[in-house]
Amino acid sequence: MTLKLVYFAWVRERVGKVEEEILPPASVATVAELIGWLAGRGEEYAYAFENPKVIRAAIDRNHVRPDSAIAGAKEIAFFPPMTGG
Amino acid sequence: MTLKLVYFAWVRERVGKVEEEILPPASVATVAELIGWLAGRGEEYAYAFENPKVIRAAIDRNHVRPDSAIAGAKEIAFFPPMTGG
Amino acid sequence: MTVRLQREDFDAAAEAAKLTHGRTDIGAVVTFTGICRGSESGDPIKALTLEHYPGMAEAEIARHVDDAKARWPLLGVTVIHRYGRMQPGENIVLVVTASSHREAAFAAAEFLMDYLKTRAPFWKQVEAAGEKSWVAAKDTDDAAADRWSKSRDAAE
Amino acid sequence: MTVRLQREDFDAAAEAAKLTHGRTDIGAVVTFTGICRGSESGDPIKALTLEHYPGMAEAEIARHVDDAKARWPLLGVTVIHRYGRMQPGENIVLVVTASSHREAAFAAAEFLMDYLKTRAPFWKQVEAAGEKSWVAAKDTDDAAADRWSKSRDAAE
Repeated sequence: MTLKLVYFAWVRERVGKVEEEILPPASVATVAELIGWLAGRGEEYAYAFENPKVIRAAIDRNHVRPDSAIAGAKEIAFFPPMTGG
Repeated sequence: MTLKLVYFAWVRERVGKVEEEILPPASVATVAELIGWLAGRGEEYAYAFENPKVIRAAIDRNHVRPDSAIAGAKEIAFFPPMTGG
Repeated sequence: MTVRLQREDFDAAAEAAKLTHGRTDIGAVVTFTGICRGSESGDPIKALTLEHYPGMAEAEIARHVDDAKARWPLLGVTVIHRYGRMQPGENIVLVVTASSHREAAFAAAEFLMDYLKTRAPFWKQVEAAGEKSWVAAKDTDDAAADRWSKSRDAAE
Repeated sequence: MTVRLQREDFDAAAEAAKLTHGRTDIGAVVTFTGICRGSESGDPIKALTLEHYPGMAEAEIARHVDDAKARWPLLGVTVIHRYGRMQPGENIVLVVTASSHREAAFAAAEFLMDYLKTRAPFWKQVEAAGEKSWVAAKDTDDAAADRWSKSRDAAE
């Protein structure tokens, strides 16, 4: 099943895309595993996800942790720690 | 030496005066003693100062405690606990 | 620093604008507006009359603004307290604090409001159902004001 | 409750007036205005660009306003967060809280600002000396936001 990924701030700049549709292998079950899989997709992804600790994620617009399951997700967002206000 | 007394809120209403000049006896040395002396000056004073615990005082526009000396004071104010804001 | 006691209403937005006008070092502005409510302890009220100690009130507030400026890195403070008769819905008091960051602006505004509620020489009288009565001081306000002296002691 | 994300500037006074208009149950209004400063960590900046996650930002803020309303007896809350490019001196964010008493209004405004600084999906990019860089999250902001979950745990 395809999954929509969206990127913000420097994650977006490093990946070089605002969003994309992907089809991860069935073995990728969690957010952390998805990050690991994405990092192997090329130089720009390796750069964007070089330090998974500073990557925040949201599944269908809710903050999630690295060990959250991605099953059933329609949209997953990756971004740096928030700096609003 | 005469001393100016000023009253606020219900202390003013009970005493029935906004301010007055008094000449307390030399034996009256502290704010608490002045309150005690005032309470003996008549019904309205007895009523105003019936509960010294809820009376606040200021000497020359600075908050003071009951045991503060009144020597050198020009203006002493008596009032209930403040309810501004 | 602006400290004013007045009968007239104030314009909170205009006062805040005066603090920030032409500056780019201010990152946070907090305004607190205290308003006359239509009921006091559940009973409807017709009006509030604020009495104050002229001369002392202004000096005391200014001293506390200085105290706030010594505690927090403030870039501007305005305190306006009205006196006289006010009806429900009318403004009573305004505190505006400006700083580079929000922590100082929030803390100073709360500190000044806690002070104004408990130590500034003002007294509120309520008119309700034809009767006038003086508002009693609240223990919760005293406790709120006390927390600042505690934190100061702890810091010393 | 009003939650708005917009490019345009906002009018803090008009937003506060909307909350209080025609009511006499509100005794305290706190407004917090966050402003773009002319320097960041000591270096002069030319402009700030705020990126956000459309759809998520509005829903997340609304959820936190609901949370604030569950914690404190609020009579009105307005949150407006701008996005896009802003120059020093321009408004970034507005939080207005209204309550019968000051404690709730102050606490809720601080809670919402701590949240907006750390958990709302916004990212600040700074333009300085021709270079653009993303603002790093501050540990102090995280600590400020964390205190609310601690106090909640303690209350449970």
